[in-house]
Amino acid sequence: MVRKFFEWVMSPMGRIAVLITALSLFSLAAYGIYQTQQPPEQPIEFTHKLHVGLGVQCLYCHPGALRGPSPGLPTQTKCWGCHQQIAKTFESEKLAVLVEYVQNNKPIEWVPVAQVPDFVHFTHRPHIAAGLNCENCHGDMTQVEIAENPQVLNMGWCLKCHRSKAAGDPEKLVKLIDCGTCHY
Amino acid sequence: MAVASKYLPGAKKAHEAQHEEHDLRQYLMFDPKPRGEMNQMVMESMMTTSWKFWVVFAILSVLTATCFFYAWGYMIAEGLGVSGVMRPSYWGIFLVNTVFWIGISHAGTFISAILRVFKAEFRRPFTRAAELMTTFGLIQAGASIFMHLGRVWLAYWLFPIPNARQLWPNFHSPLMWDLLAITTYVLGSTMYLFLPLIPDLAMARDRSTGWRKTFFKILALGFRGTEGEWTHLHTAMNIFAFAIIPVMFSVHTIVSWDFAMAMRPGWSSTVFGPYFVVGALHSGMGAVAIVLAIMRATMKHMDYFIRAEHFDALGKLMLIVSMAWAYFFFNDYIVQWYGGDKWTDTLLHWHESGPMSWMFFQMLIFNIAVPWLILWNKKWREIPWLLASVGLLINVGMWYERYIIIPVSLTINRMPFTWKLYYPQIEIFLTIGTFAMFLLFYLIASRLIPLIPVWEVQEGQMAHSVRKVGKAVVPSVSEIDLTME
Amino acid sequence: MSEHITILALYSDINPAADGIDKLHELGISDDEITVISGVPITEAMLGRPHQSTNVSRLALGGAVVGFLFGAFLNFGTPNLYTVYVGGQSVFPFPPGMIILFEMTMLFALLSTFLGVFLDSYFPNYSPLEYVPEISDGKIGVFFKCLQSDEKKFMEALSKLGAESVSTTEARQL
Amino acid sequence: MSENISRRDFLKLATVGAATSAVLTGCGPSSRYIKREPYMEMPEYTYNGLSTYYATTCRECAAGCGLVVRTMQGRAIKVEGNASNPVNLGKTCARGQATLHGLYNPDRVENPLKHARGTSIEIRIDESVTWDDAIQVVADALKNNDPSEIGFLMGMAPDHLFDLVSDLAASIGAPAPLRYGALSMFEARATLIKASENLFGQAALPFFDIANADLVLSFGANFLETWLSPVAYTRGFAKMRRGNPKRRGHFIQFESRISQTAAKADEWIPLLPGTEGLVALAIGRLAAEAKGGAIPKAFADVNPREVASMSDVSMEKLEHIAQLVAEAESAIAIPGGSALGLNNGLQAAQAVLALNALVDNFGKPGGVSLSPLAPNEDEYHRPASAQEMNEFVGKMKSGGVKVLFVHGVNPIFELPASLGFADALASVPQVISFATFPDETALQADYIFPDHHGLESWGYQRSATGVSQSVLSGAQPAVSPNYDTRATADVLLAAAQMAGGKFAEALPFKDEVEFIQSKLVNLIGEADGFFSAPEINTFSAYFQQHGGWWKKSSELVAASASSALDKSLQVEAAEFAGEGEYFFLPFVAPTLGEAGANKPWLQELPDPTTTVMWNTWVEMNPETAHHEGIENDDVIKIVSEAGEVEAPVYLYPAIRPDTVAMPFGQGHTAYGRYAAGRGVNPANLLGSHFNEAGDLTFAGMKVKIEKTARKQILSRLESRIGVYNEGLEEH
Amino acid sequence: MGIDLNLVGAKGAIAEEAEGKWGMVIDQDICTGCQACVAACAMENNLPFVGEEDAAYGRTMHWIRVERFWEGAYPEIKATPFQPMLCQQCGHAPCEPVCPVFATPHSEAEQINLQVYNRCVGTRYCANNCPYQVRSFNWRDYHTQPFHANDVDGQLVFPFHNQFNPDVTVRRRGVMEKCTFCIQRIHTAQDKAKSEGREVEDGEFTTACAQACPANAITFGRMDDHESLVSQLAHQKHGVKHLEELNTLPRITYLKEG
Repeated sequence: MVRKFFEWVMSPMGRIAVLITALSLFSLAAYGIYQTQQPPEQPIEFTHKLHVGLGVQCLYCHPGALRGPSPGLPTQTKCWGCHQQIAKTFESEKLAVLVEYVQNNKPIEWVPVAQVPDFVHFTHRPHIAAGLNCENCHGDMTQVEIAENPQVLNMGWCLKCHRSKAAGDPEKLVKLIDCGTCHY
Repeated sequence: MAVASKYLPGAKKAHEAQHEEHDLRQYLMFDPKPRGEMNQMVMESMMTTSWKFWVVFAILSVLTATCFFYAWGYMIAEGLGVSGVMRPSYWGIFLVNTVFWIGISHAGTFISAILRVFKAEFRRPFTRAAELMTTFGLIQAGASIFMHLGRVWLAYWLFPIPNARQLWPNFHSPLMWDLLAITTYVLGSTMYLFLPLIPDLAMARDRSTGWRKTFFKILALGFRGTEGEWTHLHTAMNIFAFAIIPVMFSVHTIVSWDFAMAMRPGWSSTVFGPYFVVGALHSGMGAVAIVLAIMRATMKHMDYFIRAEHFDALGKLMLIVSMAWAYFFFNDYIVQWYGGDKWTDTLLHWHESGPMSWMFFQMLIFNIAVPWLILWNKKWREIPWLLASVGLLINVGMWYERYIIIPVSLTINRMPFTWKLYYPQIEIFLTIGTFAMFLLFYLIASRLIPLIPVWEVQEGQMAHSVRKVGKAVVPSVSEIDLTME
Repeated sequence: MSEHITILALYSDINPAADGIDKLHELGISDDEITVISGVPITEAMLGRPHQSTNVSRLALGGAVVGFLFGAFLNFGTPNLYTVYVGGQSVFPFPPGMIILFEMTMLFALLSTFLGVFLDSYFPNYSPLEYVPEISDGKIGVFFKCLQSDEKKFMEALSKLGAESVSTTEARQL
Repeated sequence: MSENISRRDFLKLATVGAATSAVLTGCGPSSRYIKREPYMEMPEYTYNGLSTYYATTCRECAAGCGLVVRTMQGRAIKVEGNASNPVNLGKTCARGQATLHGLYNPDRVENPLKHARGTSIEIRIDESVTWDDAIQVVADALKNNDPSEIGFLMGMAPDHLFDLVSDLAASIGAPAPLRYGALSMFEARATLIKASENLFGQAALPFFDIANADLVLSFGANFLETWLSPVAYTRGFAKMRRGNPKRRGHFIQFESRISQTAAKADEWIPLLPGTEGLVALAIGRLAAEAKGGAIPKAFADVNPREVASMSDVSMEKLEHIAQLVAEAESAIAIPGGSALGLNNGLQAAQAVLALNALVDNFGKPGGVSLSPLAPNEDEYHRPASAQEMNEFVGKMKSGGVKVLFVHGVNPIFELPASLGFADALASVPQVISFATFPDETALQADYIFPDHHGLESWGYQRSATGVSQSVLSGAQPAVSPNYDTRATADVLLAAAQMAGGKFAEALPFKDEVEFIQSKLVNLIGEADGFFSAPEINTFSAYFQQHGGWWKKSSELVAASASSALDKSLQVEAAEFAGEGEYFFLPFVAPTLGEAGANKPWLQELPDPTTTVMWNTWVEMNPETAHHEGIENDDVIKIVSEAGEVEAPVYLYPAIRPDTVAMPFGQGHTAYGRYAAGRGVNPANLLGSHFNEAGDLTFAGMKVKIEKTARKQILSRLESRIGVYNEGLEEH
Repeated sequence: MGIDLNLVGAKGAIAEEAEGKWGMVIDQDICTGCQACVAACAMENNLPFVGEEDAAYGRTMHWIRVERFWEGAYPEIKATPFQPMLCQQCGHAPCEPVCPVFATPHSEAEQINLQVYNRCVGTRYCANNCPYQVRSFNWRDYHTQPFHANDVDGQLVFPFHNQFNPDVTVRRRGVMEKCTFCIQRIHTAQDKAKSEGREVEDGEFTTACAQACPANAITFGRMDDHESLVSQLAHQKHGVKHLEELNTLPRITYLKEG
C-alpha cells in the first residue's frame, strides 16, 4: 500500500496533486500573515492624512506623550472642540458618526495600533525628551489614511536605535541596552 | 568456509567429547554456520511475528499514546501544577528520568565502542542491540528534559539560532553544555548505529520482497561490498569508535555537572562526574542483560547467536562496574560525611533516617549487595533469567539513586523554613510513558532491522580458530579484524 | 571495434580468489579494471591488490577544525553581539568555553566522518550496478571487463583455478 | 450598569486574546487590556498613563488610618498609607493593603434587592427593586413604626453615618443606635473604659505611650495585632525598641500563649489565666517595696507568695520584674484582651492601671493618659458591650423591635451564638440591611440596600486612641461605584425627606456631603488645626485633599495618680464556665481581623505565629497532645457549655499545656466564595457570661476535647521538617 | 587592581562592589511579623493567590515571606526574631549564570538581579541554585485557571483584574518570578527626577514592602551613597548579611537585636 502511494505520487496526476496541496497551504499561510498586518477597524474612519495635512500637531490630540508613558487617544470633547465650529460636520456622511457619539454622549473607543506587548514597559516622555520626533517611530502620518502601525515594534528594532543613540557613551549604552530598562 | 574447514574432530575420548559438546553450547565460534544460513536465521527472526507480539505491541502503543502524549499535552495545557514539583523540589522525576535514560544509553556506546577498540570478541553478536539502546534511550532522555520545561513551546530558544536582537543562549549555563553534549551524543551514536548497519541492510535487501525491499533498498544506499566501500566503512567506524568514547564520558559528566555546579548541600561534589559515568554504565549493563535475555527468549534462532559466553562476559562486566560504583559512592559519601558541614550533615541524616530512607537502603542493596552476591559465580552468570533479574534490580537501584540525588536532596537547602517533601503526581504516568515508548521502539526495530550484525559475527568466526594444546581444545583469535590505522 | 563485456567470477573462499586475480594480472587485466566485492571485509593484502586510499580521516580532521572554530564563535563571539553579565562571571568564561569547544569539535568531526563515507563511496546510489545476491551470503565476487572475443579464455582460466561460477553479467537494479 | 457589563465582556475578550498571546509570550493577561474605558471628558487632573491619588480613610477596622489610593483610568490600583495622617504616618497593616480585594470582590451585593430570609441573594423575591423603591421602603419603615420600636445596629465604622443615625434617632425619639464589632469584644473595650472611668473619673480610652517607655508590661494586650489601633501601637513599639539609641526598651508579655505580640516580647510569662490582676498587684507590692517607702493602699493586702503559688509565676520572676519596674525610668503597664475578658477583668484592669500609678507615669511621656476626644466629638461613644447587645437581643425576642436597620456589622457571625441573635432576628418583622457583602446577617434580612465599598464612599472616622493628637480622618471616593450601590447616608436622607415631618426636619440635608460638611463647620474656627480655611467649601476641599483634619500638638489629658492608689484593690479568683479540663482562649486572627475572611489575599497571608493559611486551627501544647494521643492535623472536637466545633490541631510549642487556643475570623456560612464554608467560628463556643463592665468573658470558658477519626492537612507556609524537625528525629 | 577582595568576602569600605547601588536594611528587632509587607508586595506586583491546596504544598507565590523558628522548650520557649526573606539581589547571584537563556541577568544599570519574564522558558535551575529559596514559579495560570482559588465553579473572577498594576507584567504559567526591588518604582522615580533635571533623592521613593511596614523595619535606598539612611543603618555593628560565606554579596542587611 505504501508502495502504491509512492507510485501514485510519482505519476503525473500525483505530482499535480502534490503541487496543488503545497500551493494552497502556502497561500493560506500568506493570507493569514496578511490578515495580521491589517489596521484594525476604528469606531470612526478618522484620516490622519487629512488632519495632519491641515497642520494639526500630533501633541494636540496625543498630549500625554510629553508627560508620561502613553500619549493618549483624543476624547470626543477634543474632536468636538474643533468640529462643532465646522459646518461640514453636520452635513458630511462620515462625520455623522462623530455627531452621533457626541449627542449620545458615548465615549469613542479608539483601537490603538502602535502597541508594544505587555511585558515591555515603554514610556514616551524620555523618548520625546531625547529629541525624537513622532514620525521616527510612527512614520509619516501625512501619508496614512486610517491609523496603522508602520513598523514592527520588535526588540531588534528598538535596540538598533538604542545602540546608535548611545554610540561612544558606554555609560549610556549600559542603561539603554539593560534588560531591566524595558522588561520587569 | 575457512574456519569450518579448520575444525577437525579431535581424538574421541569420552570426557573430551563431553567437553567439546559443552564448548559447542557455550562458544559461538565453535559451531560456525555458513553465512547464508545465518542470514536466513536472522531474516526469519525479523519476519516471524506471533499474536503475542501484536498484543504486546498494542498494549505498548496504547500506553505510549495515553501516558506519554496525552499526559504531556495535558501538562502543557494546564501548566506544571499538575505535576508534583514545588518549592524547594523544583526538579522532580523529570530530571530523574533524564539522568536515568542517559545512563541507559551509555551501555550501547560502551559495548560497541570500548569493546571494539579493545577487540573484545564476545561483543560481536549484541553490539547492535546495545547501540539501539543508546539511540532510543537518548530519545527518552531528551523528551524528559523538555517535559520539565515550564514553557516547552519556547524550547528552541535554547538552540544557538541567530535572531533579531542578537541575543544568544547563555554558555555559562550547565544546561547549555548539557544540551550541546546530548545533541552531539545523540547524533554521533545514531550515525555509529547506522554505519555498521549498512552491510546488514544490504543483506536484508537481497532477501526481502514487497515494501520491506523498498525500505531496505533505500536504507542500504546501494551498498555492494566493494573493497572501497569496506575500507571507508571501516575507517569511519574506527574513527567513531575512538571519538565517541570521550563524547560518552563528557555527556554524563556534564549531566552530573548540572547538579555539581549548583551551590547546594550534597550536590557540589567534585566526584560527581566519574560517579555518574560509572552509575550510567551500571544501569546500562543491567539493561543490556535484560534486553539480551528477552531477545534470546522471544526471538527465533537467537539462542544460536547469544550464548552462555556472552552472559558470562556481561556478568563479569556488571560485577566490575558494580564494584566501581560502590567505590565512587563511598568516595562521595565519606567526603561529605567527614566534612561535617551543617547542611550536608542534615542532608545525609535526611537520606538515612528521613521518610525516604527505605529508598536509600534499597538502593545500596540493589546496586551493591545483589550483584556481588550473585555475579561472582560463573554458573549463575550463565543463567539468562538470573542475569536479567539482577540487571532489573540494578536498574531499579540506579533509578532510586537518581531519585535520592534530585528530589529527595532538593528538600534540604540552606533555608530550613522552606523544606518540603516532594510527592510525584503526573510524573508517574509520564515515566510509564517513556518506558512504554522505549520498549515500543525496540519492538518495532526488532522487526525492521537485523538485530544481529551478521557480517561482524562471520568476521569473528573467520578470525577464530581452534588449537589443541595438549589434550584441551582452546580457541585462538587471529588479527583478522581488519582495522587499518 | 568489438565491445566490452563484464565477467563475474564467484568464489566461496579467499585463496582461489587470490589465485584468480593473479591469473587475470598475467592475462593483462590491470587492477583498476578489476572490482572485488564481498560479504565480509577482506583486505587488499589478502588478494594482493593495491592499497585502497580513503579520504574519510582527512574529512574528519577538517570537520574537527570547523567545529572548533564554530565552538569558538559560540563561546567567544556571541557574547560580543549582546553582552549580558551574569553572576559576576567574566563575559567570556574560559572553563565553560573548553566544554563548548570540545563538544562542537567532536560533533563536527563525527558528522564529517559520516559524510565522508557517503562522499567516498558515492552513497546513496540507486542506479543499476553489477551485483549478485550471493555476495551477502559470504561469497567473493570478482568483476572485470574484457573484450567479448576473450570471453572463453578468461572463463576457462578462472574456472580452472577454482571459481565456483564464471559468467557474464549486466548491471541490475539492486 | 451597562457600562459594567461592557467592561466585563471586554475583560473576557481581552483574556482570551491574552491567553493566545500568552502562549507566545508567557505574560499577560495584560493588565493594560483589562479595562480600556475612554473618558468622555478627561478630568483636567488626569493624564493618560499617569496615576491619580486620592486621600481617604481605611474602613477595615475602626482605628481610622489615613490612606492614599493610587488610581489609574478610574481603577484603584494600590493602597498606601497617608503619610501626613498622625494615626498611621503613611503606614498600613495587611488588612488595609487588602482593602482592594474588598472593592473588587466578586461577591458584592450589586444592587438593591428583596429576598426571602436565609436564602442566597441570587434568589430574589422581587427582581425589580429600584433605589426609589428602596427609599420608599426605608421611609415607610421609619414612618409607620413607633420610634421606640425602631432599631439601628451599626458597625464600628464609619463615624459620619453613626452621627447621622444618632441625630435621626435622637430627633425622632428612637433609641440611640447601637454600634458593635467583634474586635471591640475581644479588646474588651468596655472594661478598659470602665476601669479608666473608675480611676480617672472619665469614660475615655486610655492612651499608652509605649514609644517613650523603657519598660512595657502588657497583660494580654495584643497591641501589635488588632488591639485598638495596631498600626499606631506598632509604630510606638518600634520607637520603644529603636527610638532611643542609648537604651532599648524592655517588653514583658503576660499571656497564656505566645501571640504575635508576645513573640516580640523579651520575656513571655505564661501565667495561669485569670491571675493577671493578682500578678499585677503582687508586682506592684514588690516594686513598691523595692522602691522603699510606704506600700500604697492599693497593693497593701496582696501576698506575693500566694500569688506566685496560684499563678505559676515563680517568686523569683515576680521579684525580678518588680525590680525592673522599680528601676525603670518610665515603665508602663497595659491591660487588655484576654486579661479583661474574665469575670474579674475589671479588677484586673484597675490593678494593672494602678501599676502605672505606682510608677507615677500619668500624663508623662512613656506613660498612661486619656486619649483626647476627636474633633467634633462631644464625648467618646463607646461601642455596645456584649451585655448591651444581649439586652437588645432580649428586646428583639420580646417583639420590642418592629424594624431593624443593620449597617457595617454582622452580629450573627460576630456575636457568640449563645446570645441567640439569629433567633431574635426571626422575631423582628422587618429587617433592612445596608451590607456591602452578602454576609450572614444580610442574608437574614428582608431587604439589602447595599452601601458603597469604603473606597467608593464619603465620610469621616474619628481616631479613638493610639495618637496623642485629636484626629478626624476624612474619606472620599477613590473610584466611581462599580455596581448599582448607594450610600446609606443618602438613602436615609432621601427617606427622611420622603417621610417628611419630623424626619425631614431631623435631617435637612440634600445629600451625604452636605451632612458631612455640616459636621465640619464648627472645625473652621478651631485653633491649632494643621490647616484652616475661611469657609466650609474651602475647608472641606482641604479636608479631602489631606484626608482629614487634626490638631498639630498633642492634647493628652493626665489624671491624678493619687486617686488610683489610695483605695485598696481586690482581685477575686476568676471563675470559668463549663466543666472541661482545658482553658479556652479565642483570639482575633491577626491577618484576618473580624471581617477579612472574604479577601483572598488575606486568606493567603500566613498567620504570623503559626503560618497557617486559609483555615482555622486549634493550638495545643505538644505535651498535652501527646498525652491525649493527638497529632498534627488531627481534627478534634472542642465542646463547651455553649456548643461544639471541630477543627484540625496545630501542635503549638508556645502555649500553656492546660490551654487550647483558636483564632477568630473564619467559619463563615456566607460572606462570599472565599469565606463561606471555610474553617469554624470559635464564637460558637462562648457562653453568655459578662463581667462587671458588661464585656463578654470570652477568656473564661473551660472546654472538653474529643478526638475524631478525621484528619485535615493544615496549609502552612513553614516547613514542618525544618521548623519542627519532623523526619529528622534521631533514631 | 590587585586581587578582588570581594572574592574573599571582604567587608566594609573595601567591598565597594559588594555594596551595589540599591540596598535594603531589615531590622529584625522591630519587625513584628505582621505580614503587611507581604500583602503590600502582592498588591503592588500583581501576585496571584494560589488557594489552600497549593499553598499547603509549597507553591505560594509570595515574593517575601516572614520566617520564624522556636528556641528552647516550654515554658522557656522563645520565638526567634521574625525574619522577612526576599530576593537578596546578590552581587554575585548564583541564579544568574545557570539560566540557559539569560532570563535572569544582572542589571548593570541598577546593580540588581533581574527576572525577564518573557525570556524565561521555565527550567527552574535558578530557583534550585538560589541559596535563599526566594524564587517562586508560576505552576499554573493562577490568575485565570478554571480550577483554582481565584475562581470557583469554573467562573473567572474578573473584578480583581481591575486592580492590576500596569507597571508590572502579569505572569503566566511556566514563568519564574521573584522580588524585583520594585524596579518599576525605581524607574518612575528616576524618570521623574530626570525630567526635573535632578538626581533621585534619598527617601524620595521606596519599595512597596518598606512603604507599608508599620514598624518601619524595612529601609530601602542607595547603598553607594554613604549619606543615605540605608547605608548608615547597614554599617552598624549588629548588621549581618545572610549566607555571606557563599560570597553571593547580598544587598540586604539584617539588623539583629542590640
